[in-house]
Order: sequence, then structure tokens, then C-alpha cells
Amino acid sequence: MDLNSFFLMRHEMILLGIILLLIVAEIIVADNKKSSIVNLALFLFGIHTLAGFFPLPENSLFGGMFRSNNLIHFFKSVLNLGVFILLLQAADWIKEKVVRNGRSTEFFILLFASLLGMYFMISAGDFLMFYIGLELSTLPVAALAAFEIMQRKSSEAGIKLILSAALASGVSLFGISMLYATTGSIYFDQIILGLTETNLSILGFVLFFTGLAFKISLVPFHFWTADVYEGAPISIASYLSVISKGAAVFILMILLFSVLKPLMHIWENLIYGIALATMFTGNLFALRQQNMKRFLAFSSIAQAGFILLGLITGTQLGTTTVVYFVLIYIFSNLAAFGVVQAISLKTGKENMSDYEGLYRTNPKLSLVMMLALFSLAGIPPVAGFFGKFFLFTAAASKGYYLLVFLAVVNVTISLYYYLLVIRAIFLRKGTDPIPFFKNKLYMRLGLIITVLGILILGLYSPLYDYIYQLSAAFK
Amino acid sequence: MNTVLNINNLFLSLIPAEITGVTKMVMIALIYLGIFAVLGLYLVLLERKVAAWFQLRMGPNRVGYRGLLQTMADALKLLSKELTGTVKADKFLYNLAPYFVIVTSLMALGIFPFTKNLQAYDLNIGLFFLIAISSIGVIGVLLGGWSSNNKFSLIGAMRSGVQTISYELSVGLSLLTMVLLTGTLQLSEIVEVQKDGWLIAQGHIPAIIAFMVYMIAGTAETNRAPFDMVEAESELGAGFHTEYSGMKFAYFFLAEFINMFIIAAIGTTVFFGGWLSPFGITESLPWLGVFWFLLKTFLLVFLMMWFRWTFPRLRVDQLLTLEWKYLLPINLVNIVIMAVIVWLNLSIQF
Amino acid sequence: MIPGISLHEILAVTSVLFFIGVYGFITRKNLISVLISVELILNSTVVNFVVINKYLYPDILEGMIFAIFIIAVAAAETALAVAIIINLYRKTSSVDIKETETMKY
Amino acid sequence: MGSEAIIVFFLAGIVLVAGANFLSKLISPKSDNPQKREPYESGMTTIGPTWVQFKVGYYLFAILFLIFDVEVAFLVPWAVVFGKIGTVALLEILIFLAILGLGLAYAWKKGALKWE
Amino acid sequence: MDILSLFVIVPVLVILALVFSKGLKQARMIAMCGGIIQLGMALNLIFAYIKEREVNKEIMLFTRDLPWFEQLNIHYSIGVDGISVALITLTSIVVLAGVFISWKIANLPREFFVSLIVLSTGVYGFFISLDLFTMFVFYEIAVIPMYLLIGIWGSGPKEYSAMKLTLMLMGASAVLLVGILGIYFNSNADGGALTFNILEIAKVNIPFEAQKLFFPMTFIGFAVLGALFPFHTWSPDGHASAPTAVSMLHAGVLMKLGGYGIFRVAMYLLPEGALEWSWFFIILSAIGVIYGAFAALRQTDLKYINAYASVSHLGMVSFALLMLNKTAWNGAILQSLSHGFMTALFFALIGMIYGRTHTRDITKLGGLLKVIPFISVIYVIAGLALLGLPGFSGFVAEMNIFMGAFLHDDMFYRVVTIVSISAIVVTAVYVLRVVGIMLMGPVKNEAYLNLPKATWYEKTGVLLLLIPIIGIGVAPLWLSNMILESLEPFIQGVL
Repeated sequence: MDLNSFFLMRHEMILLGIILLLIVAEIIVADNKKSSIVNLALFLFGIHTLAGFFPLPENSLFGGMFRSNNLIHFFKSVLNLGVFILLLQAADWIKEKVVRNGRSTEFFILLFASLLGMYFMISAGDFLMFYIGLELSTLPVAALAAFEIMQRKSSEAGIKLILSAALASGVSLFGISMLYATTGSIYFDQIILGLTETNLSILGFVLFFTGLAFKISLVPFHFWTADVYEGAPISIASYLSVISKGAAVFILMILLFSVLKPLMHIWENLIYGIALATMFTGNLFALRQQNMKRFLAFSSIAQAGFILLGLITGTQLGTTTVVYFVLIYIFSNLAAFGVVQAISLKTGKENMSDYEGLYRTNPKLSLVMMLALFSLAGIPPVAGFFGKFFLFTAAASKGYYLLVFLAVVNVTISLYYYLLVIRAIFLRKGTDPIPFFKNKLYMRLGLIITVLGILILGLYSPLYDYIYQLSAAFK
Repeated sequence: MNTVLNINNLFLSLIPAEITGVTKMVMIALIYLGIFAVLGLYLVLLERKVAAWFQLRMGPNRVGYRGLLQTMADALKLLSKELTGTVKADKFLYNLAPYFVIVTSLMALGIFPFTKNLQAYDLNIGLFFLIAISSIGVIGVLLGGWSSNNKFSLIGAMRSGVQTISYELSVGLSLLTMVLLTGTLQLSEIVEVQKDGWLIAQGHIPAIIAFMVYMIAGTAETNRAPFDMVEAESELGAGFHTEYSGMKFAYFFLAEFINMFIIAAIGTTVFFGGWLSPFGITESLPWLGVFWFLLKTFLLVFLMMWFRWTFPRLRVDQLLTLEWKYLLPINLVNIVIMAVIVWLNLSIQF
Repeated sequence: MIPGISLHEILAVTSVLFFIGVYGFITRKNLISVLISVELILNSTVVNFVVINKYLYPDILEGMIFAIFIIAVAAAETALAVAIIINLYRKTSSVDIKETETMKY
Repeated sequence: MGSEAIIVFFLAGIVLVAGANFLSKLISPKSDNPQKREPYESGMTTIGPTWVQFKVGYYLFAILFLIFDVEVAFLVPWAVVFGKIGTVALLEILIFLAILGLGLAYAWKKGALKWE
Repeated sequence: MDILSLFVIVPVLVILALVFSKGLKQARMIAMCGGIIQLGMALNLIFAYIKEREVNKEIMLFTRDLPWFEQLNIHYSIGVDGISVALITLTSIVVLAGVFISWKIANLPREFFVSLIVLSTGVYGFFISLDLFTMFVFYEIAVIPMYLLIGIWGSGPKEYSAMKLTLMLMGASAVLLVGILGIYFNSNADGGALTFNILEIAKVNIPFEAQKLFFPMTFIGFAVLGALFPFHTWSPDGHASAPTAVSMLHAGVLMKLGGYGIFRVAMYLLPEGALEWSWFFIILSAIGVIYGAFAALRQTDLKYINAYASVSHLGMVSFALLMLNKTAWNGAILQSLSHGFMTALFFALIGMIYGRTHTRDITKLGGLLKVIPFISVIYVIAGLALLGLPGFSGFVAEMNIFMGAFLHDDMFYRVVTIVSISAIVVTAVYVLRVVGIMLMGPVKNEAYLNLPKATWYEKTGVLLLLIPIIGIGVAPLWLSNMILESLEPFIQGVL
């Protein structure tokens, strides 16, 4: 451990420092001044986000357990940005609802701890670090899902999340133990050398895959998703669908493209099937949802299916498109959740029918929602279109035209239910529309950033090229 | 030493080679059962005697010479008592509970080095094993209390649970403090390290703190007064074993005393050099190690009895406060101090 | 390494344990039982790691270390799960799994 | 004697309990009446169910224990090899214990250690 | 600033101006100014094009190429030939007319004009794109505002129609996307780099197998927008529910995207695939022509009549395109233009009639010629143009189409051509039927006697559309020449 390696873990170190600082703050700050901690946390995390963008050397630590390169740094910064937006959107909720219960700091501590877990997960150089990261990123979220202790739904969400997470990680570990048995190591570098296609290694891979499939909520490991999203506080649903999923996709991609490359034509087929199942299930179930959170849950399941189209390639193009899509997806979904949160905070309404006539009372929010949904659906000129198009390009580059076709059919299906929301907001007048309200500064800031992201990310192409250069690490 | 080996060889020569292993095992099991029974019975007697001594009484003095056979008689009495139990109890768990307490204490007892090489099994993670196995006993208590379907039992069992697990932390941490000095978990090696001075002397101040914490926590872990909220005769009837009678009660009773012995024995092994004689005076006679070991252990046992008849019972909140707000932080700091001492090589070697 | 017991036998046991866990997870009606089933799964993997390490690759203790971490994480998981179950119990006075079905489809 | 000693002691314990139970069954008297089978409650008839809801404090301490006990489990290997590693181990454990201590302080502040 | 990018930039500026406008008056003034500027730009483009064409013999003029996503070789690449110029002009005229027709829009006027102009941006962008990706982007931009336009300002079962329209068109783009990606990943068949650029792909000999696979996808993808027979069902419902200006823009312009796309992408880039599949799509188109005409005959709702007429006429466009010869193609382009103007005019008139009588059912209307003479006269003129009376644009277009179609000496082609021509008769029947029932005869409803006369803005809008119809009909040659010149590269490439 010298200074250099300390820098290599800059993201982790700073975030850990923030967490500890917040715990200290929680201990020493008097109860009636707790709301200042919200500002403190936002401030600290904002600095952390900015600091994350500075370039770092590429290297590995702890004998290869922790490794880092520019793509990983970039992705951590992306996650930071996402969390920062999320915090901005959550700040009002925390100030109005949580501080009173005296648990505002815990929200930040748990959230940051989970983020820390994701850092470790995506920086993992061996399965141990990966596993610890995975769990560290899941467990605090389960606590957060059960955060509204006075509501039964919240507890249910928490228990569902943690039990399914535990099952998935258990199954995944069993798979890892098989991979360990075949290759004799848990280090990625060693595993690449030793991995061959044997029955044991294939079984191990498939079992291992479930763990991440759970986190990305791929079919058939998606059962928890909708319930947890519905029961959990909106910020957490948003966190699960955006940050958590993004990080899991990223590490899955790294693993598939580097460590598990020898098993490529096993996982190609696996992902092909799962991608189809996920897209269709997510979309078809989303059709009938009335609750906005559940709606977005199934929509995010479907989006995960689309992401797999980029994963199936195993090429640099695939890496780029996946990272690019996830980046866009973060902004789009955060915008959608942000609007849901703003409305829920002010009125407590979460159903699609409550949104009827929203445009006439709250045009700005409605437009944000429209942009977000169009971005999710993949309608130009907003960013989502570009993300999806490139994913399809990636899949087509390997000749999966049928898959691309079915995926685009799914885009059409998804457009249907996104339009249902648009219909409620714009087309309907509504018997009891949500009255006009003004958002507070943080929420507005959070929404503005997402809207800027949605509008700019797609059209601004140097970003794509930048990611492409970074992706050279995982060809 | 040689004597022990010779005895061993003598046994081995008496029996056919092909059944050596099994026979040996049975022999050992029998020996330990014997030790177990004798220890259990006479620790009870010792307790009563000590109590009497503190209270300026005679104590048991009718059965046998100065009451030496008193506990034998008690045991017989318990054996011949009717086994009652409520219909509402969860029968399976109710009957299972005694097994837990007895088996764990027997297993813990099994790995002590009474003297050099006189040890049933020299486990390389001995200390760890001891900490682990001693915490299983609480499951028996919990099961017994819960399955009895009796409010007193339930409250007693819950108290026992919270108390045992709390103090287990301190036991573990204070022993780990000493592991820093020894660098091994194997009991025999821990003792060997102390050839240069018992650990309580080697580690001077932190070791003394660790020992004090250990004794307090150990006493609490065995649910003995002043930490006997579990039984708390005056408030809970008899606590978790209210519904147990006859032999079934005796198991809990027995296990409690054996556990006391085990705690003392661990203390002896880790802090006071196990079988080693003070200043190496009897090093030429290894088998005297048994004597030294037992002497030290019984001194510690006496210490624990002394506690019992000196301190008043704590309330639950006091008990938990003591552990979580005093012992645990002290322990955490202590372990760091000890680490610094080891790092700076400040430990005292004779 | 235990003489007389081969790797395959132990792995068979852990596999059985694993599937008992999965089966329990699916069929049990009590949240605590479900939690215990999960612990079974985790424990089977712990044994797997230790045994594979010991039998196949005894030189480097990767599997052992992994096992320790699994235990630690499992403990955290259990602590959290129990906490949430208690909270749920306060609402519903039951730890039955069907109490968690207010949200469906 | 190898590791089978553990099994031997385990079996011995079982034999002891089972044997004594058996012996006791043989020689103990048997009589029955309904009162005898009631749970003991200082001579009163029991009121209400016995398996009642508990103070959450017990679970709180159980969870605290779980966390700290696992930390102890991590300290064990560290303590064993501390002498051989030295400075780095000291630094790392300082960080480890600092975080652990912070956790304890947090629990303290939050009133988790208070028995009401 | 280059002359073509302005067609994207100006609408965007207009949208920005609209966002900050307040009330109906400001909004429609801004929209009108924007429309007039665009019309000016379009006319300017025609003259500039003709001037440039004399000296420059490139396939595309005014080209501009900016790298966008360099990694995937995606460029913002624009340029026009005679066909695009004509269609751009069509668009600008219809948009301006649409603004006039929507002069009194009451409900959320600002949003209405914004959506309308977003739509027109997509159309302009589509016509000027030379890059498949850019083209696809603009295509989708053009499709989506339809949902809001129909859903918010429409009438009847508007939510259903809007949803159906949007989903069918998006479904079509699903097929199209696969086709485009297929073309893209085969564009390195000659060893070059992968590219989306149409001109460069045209030089590549895409393998026959790929052409065979991707031609139908690309074709169907565009043809759905062009209301190809089995995929036309969105169009009558959509048109019927849409507000007037949207129907105009949609039938007049947006549906032309389909024909244009078929021509520029499917046939130009995949000629062998086109040859292979032409028989199949010719049959579909011919059915569409006949079916549309007969369906129009059966309807009593004015908008449905017109919508089915569109199906029939656009069927003729794709029919002509598939005939694969110069004359037929020329006719197809002319038909696109003429149908664009005519159908926009029709919808405008229907909108006016509906706005006055509040019904579109021809059986309830009658004798309108007496009460609203201006509108009725224009309706008659438009009807005559639609049935292909010489002197109007429809005649020129259909003449060219059937001439070209009959040039084939293959039996199959002749048979389908004859069958399709019979649709002209049916067209005459349904046009005259409407005129007879609705305009002639006694006034059926007392209330209709007091119908207001056409206002100045309505007249302006109608005349804007009428002038080109007559213009093309009377002097088709300059337009034909412009188109025929531009057809040269296609003829070289495809035939």
C-alpha cells in the first residue's frame, strides 16, 4: 500500500471517507439539526462526483484482486453522476419525510455503502472481491427498501429483495465454487488460462450467471422486481432500476468478455434466449400495470433485455454500445422516476390514472416525463434512440438479425405502454387532475440535469467515440 | 510423561491390533465421561463448601466423610426422581435441549492439555474451537426454555441468550488479545510459548486487563451469579429449567458446573501457563503438570465462586450496559494496545 | 483431508444440501424457514470451497478465505433479513410468507 | 488420536444423556394427575398463551452480536499471523477496528445498547 | 450556412419561438411566418437547384457531409436531387396551407403548432438525408408527433386511431431497422469500410443473398408508411380521426416518405432484391389500388373516402416504382406530388365542411354548392383532378405510370397494369358520387342555409394547394425534366 495504490482506489477511499464522516456527523449532530446533514451529504457527494472525473492510472492492487482501468473509472463516474442526480431528487423527500423519523443520515450511509459495493464489484479482479462487492451493493439496498418502517409494503419489499438476493447469491456462489474446482483459482487472470468447456465449468457458469441475472432482473429471475419497486421508497426503486442494474450489467459484461470468453458459444445461446424472454416478459407485463412504480419496474426489466443485445456480441463494439446505453438509460429512467417522485411527494398519487390531465396543470413536469418516456422507448431525437440503435447495431454486427427484429418488435410493444402514460398526461383531461405545484430547488436541479442528459447525450457523438476508445480494454 | 505413554502402550498391548482404534476411542470416551462425572459432582460439592465457608457455616457434612459423598447421594436422588414435563411442551425440543448442553461441554472439555502430551486431541485451532463450541451451549438453553411452554422458562431462556451472546464477544476478544502474543491457536503451543513466562506476565498491563475482562465475561457466560438473571430464583422460579425435573434438570445443573471448570481451564491455559509450574520448579517431572493445571484451574474456579457469594445480582440493563458500554470498548482498545506492544516488542520475556 | 472420504462423496453431500436449500426456499411457508433454507445453500457452498481447496488445490488458501467471507456476509444477510422480518411481524403478527402478498402481478 | 476425537466426544455426550435418561426411566416412580402436567406458574393457572411476543431488544442484541461476532471471526486469523506481518497488519487492523468502533458508537448513540 | 441544413434549422428555431409564445394569435403568427419562410426557401431551392444542375452533374447537389458517430461511420450527410427538391417544395406548401387551415385552433394552440412543425422537420430531414442513419432518425421524428396531434386535437375514436397509427408505423420501422442494419453490415462487400451513406452503398455490389433477404424488409418498412395494401389499415382510421391540418400533412406529405424511401433506399441500394421480389409487391400494390378504390366507393364518411382514395393512389405509386422503368418512375414521382397536393386539398376542404356542418357523413349533406359555393367549387375541381382529368396534375402522373407500366412486354405486367387501370374508372365513380350526393341537389338540413362563407385564411390555404395542381397539370415538362435527370443514376444502378 503506497500512495499510488491509494490513488488507484480514489473513488472507494473518498466514498468510504464520506460514509465514515456521515456516521460521525450522525453521532455528534443534535437531533433538531439533522436536516443540515442532508445538505452536507449532498455537498460531499457532489465533490466526490466531480473528483471522480479526474483521470487515473491503470493498474491493479492486492495481487490482482482490485483492478482498475479507464473504462472502469469512467463507469464509476457515471454511477456517481446517477447517484448524485438521484440524491438531488430524493433530497426533498428526505427533508420532508425522513428527517422527522430521525433516519436521514442512515439513508445516505446505506446508499453510499451500496455504491461502494458497486465500485468494488466492477473493479473486482477475482471472484472474492466480486462477491463481496455484490453483497455489499445488495444488502444496504434491502435495508433501504424496507426503509419506510411504518408501511407494510416497504417491509415486504425489503424481505422480498433480501431473500431473493440471498438465494441468487447462494446459487451464484455454488457456480463460482464449480468454476474454482475446474480452474483452481478465483482470480480472473488465472481462470482465463484454465477455463475450458467441460460439463462442470458450463454448469458452474450457468449457476454463476443467475446471481447477476438476478441483479439485472433478467427473466426468469425478475420476480422480485415489480414488488420491490412498488413497495420501496421511490428513490430506492429508482436506485435499483438504474444504478444497481447499470453496475451489474457492467460487471457482467466484463466477466463475459474477458473471464468467460472461453465459454463464449455457451453464453451466446444462453443470452440469446434470456434476452428474448426478458424483453417479451417485461413488455407484456408492463402493458397491464396501473401503478407507475410497477410500470417502470417492468419497463426496466424490458430494458435489461435490450441491454443483452449488446452483451451477446463479445466485441469492443458491444462494450461501447452497452456502456453508452446504460449511460443514457440512467438519465432517462432517473428522469421518469424523478417525475413520479415529485408527484408522489406532493400528492401521494402513484397511479397512472392519477396522471390524467397532468399537462394542463403541470406542463413542465409532463414534458420531462414525455422526454423520459420517449427516451426509454427509443424515439429520436432524444438519447434513448441512439442507445437502442447502437445496441441493435452491435447485435446485427454478429448477424443476429432475427434477434434484432424481435427486439424492435418489442420496442414497438414498449412504445404502446409508454404511450399509455403519454395518453393519460396529454390526451385525457381527467376528473381530478393533480393541482399545480412548484418543485423545490434540488428536485428541479435533478430533473434539469436529466433532461439535459436526455437531450444532449444522443446527439453529442464525441462521447460515444470516447467510450469506444475506453472499451479497448475489453475487446 | 513416559508413564502416561507407558500406560497407553500397556493398554494397546492388551487388545488385538485390528480393533485398536475403536477400543482406544471407547477407552478415551470412558475416561472423559468419568472425569466429567467426577468433576461435575465434586464441583457442586465444592461450591456448597465454599458457600458455607463464606457464610461461616459447615456446609454438607452428613453423607460420607465431611459430606464428601453428598453429591453422590444427590445424583442418586435425581436419578430416581420422576421425570415430569408439561403436556403443552414441544416434546422433541424439550428432550433435545439437554443433549446440547452436555455434548458441548463434553466436547470442550475434551481438548484440554492436562499436561504435556496428555491431551485427547491437539486441535490446531483449539482456542477457536473452544470459543465456538462453548457458544453452542446457549442453543440448548434457549431450546429448553422455549420448548417448556412456561413463561418463566421463556424469559429465562431469552435472558440467557442475550447474556451469553453478549459476553461471548468479550470472551473471544480477550482471548484474541492473548493470541497476539502466542501467534497460534493450538492449546499445546500456547502453553509452550509460556515457557518464557506466563502470558499474564508477558503481556503485562493489557494482559491483566484482558484477564479481568475474561473472568467477568466468563462468569457471565456460564450464567453464574452475579450474572444469573437466567435462573434468578427470586423472580423466575428457576429460569429456563423450571419445567425440567429429575435427571433432565441434573444435566443443566451439571453442565453449568462443567462450563465453569472449562472457563477456568481456558483461563489457566491462556493466561497462567497451563500445566507449567511456576518458575519451572517441576519441569523435570512433566506428569506433575496435571497437578499444576488442576491447581490453577481450581483457583480460578474458586475465584468464580467467590464472585458468586460476594456480588449482588445485576439487573438485565446493568448487565448489558456492563458488556456493551464498558467491556467491549475496553476490549477493542485493549487489543490495539496489545498489538502495539507486540509490534514494538515490549512484551516481557523471562 | 479426511482419509477414506473422497472428494466426490463430499461434493455429493453439498449438492444434496444445496438442492434441499433450493427446495426449501421454494416450498416453505414460513419466512424464517425460507431464511434457513438460504443459509443451507450458503453453507453448502462454504463446504464446497473448503473441500475443493483442501482436496484439489491445497497449496493456496483461496477457497478457505472465500469461505470465511461467505460466512461473514451470510451473517450480515441474516441479521438484516431477521430485522426486516421482525418489522413485518409488527405489522402482520405473522411470519407467514403469504403475508407478503399484498402486491401481486 | 486424530480428529475423530471430536466425534468420540460427541457420541460420548449423547450416550451419557441417553443412558442416564434410560436409567432414570427404569428406576423412577411414575404417577400422573392433571395438575402435574400444567406449566409451573407459582401455583397459579396459566393465563393466555405462553409463546408470546418478545421485547424487540433481544433481537437487537442478537443482531448486534451477530455483526460483532463475525468481526471477531476476522480478527482471529489476523491475530494469529500478526507477529509475522507487523506494520501493515497493525495499520489495517486500526482501520478495521476504527470502523468497528464507529459502528459501536453509532449503535450507542442510536440507543441500541439501551435496555428499556 | 448551407442551403439544405436550413430546412432543419429554421423549423427548430420556429419551435423555440413557439415555446416562448403566448396565446393563439402569437402562436399562429409565428407558425405562419415560419411557413412562409420555408416556402420561400423551397422556391429558392428550386431555382438554385436548376441553376446548379446546369453546371454540376453530380448525383446529389448541395451536399454536405459532417462526421457524426465516426466509429460507426455515421455521418450527417445531406444533399438533394430533383426528386427531393420537388418533395421539399410540396412539403413547404402543405405545411403553410396547414397552418392557414388551423387558423382558429382553440385547444392548446402553441402545442399544436409545435407538433406540426416537429413533424415537418422530420419530413424535411428525411428528404435531404443521404445517410441511412440520419434518414431513419428523421423518419421516426416525423412519425411520433402524429400521436399527439391525433390524440389531442383529433375527433372520434382518436385515442384508438392515434395508438394504432403510431404502433403500426413503429412496427414498420422495426422491419426497416433490420433492413437498414442488414444493408449497413453488407456495405463492405467490396472490401470498403462499413457505411450508411446511400451514395457509397450504391456503388457496392451487395451479395445477392443479402439483397434477397433485406429488400422485402426495407420495402415493407417504408411501404407501411405508404399504405401498402395489407398494412394500410392505420391510414383510414388515422386520417379520419386526425384534425384537418394533420390529415393534410399526413396524407399529403408523410405518406410520401414511404414511396420516397422505397425508391431511394430499397430499390436503389438493393436492385437485385427488387427484381427478385417485384412480382410479389406488384401484386400487393395492384390489390391496394383496386381495394382502395372500391373501399372508397363504399364509404359514406368523407374522410374515409379520401383515406381509401389515398390507399389507392399510393398503391399506384409503389406499383409504378416496381415497374422498374423510367417513365413509370417519373409517373410515380409525379403521382406522389400530385396526390400530395390533391389529398391535402381534399382534407382541407373536408375540414372546412366539417367545421361548418359538424358532420362528415355524405348522406346527411346535400346541396352544399348553394350555400358554400367557394368550398364546393374547389371541391369539384379537386375531385376532377383526382380522377385524372387532363389539365390537372393527376392526369400527367397517371398517364406516365400506365405508359411506363405497359412498356413491359411480359404478360404478367400487362395483366396487372390493366387491372390497375380499371381503378381509374372506380375513382371517377366515387368522386362523382360524392360530388353528386353532397354538393348537388336540395339542401337537406335547414341549418345549413346559414353556413358562413369561406374566410380569407381558408381561401389562402386552399389556393396555395390548388395552384400547384393546376401548375403541374398545365406545364408538367419542367418538373418532369428535373425528375428525369435525377432518375438517371437510378436507371444506371438498377436496370
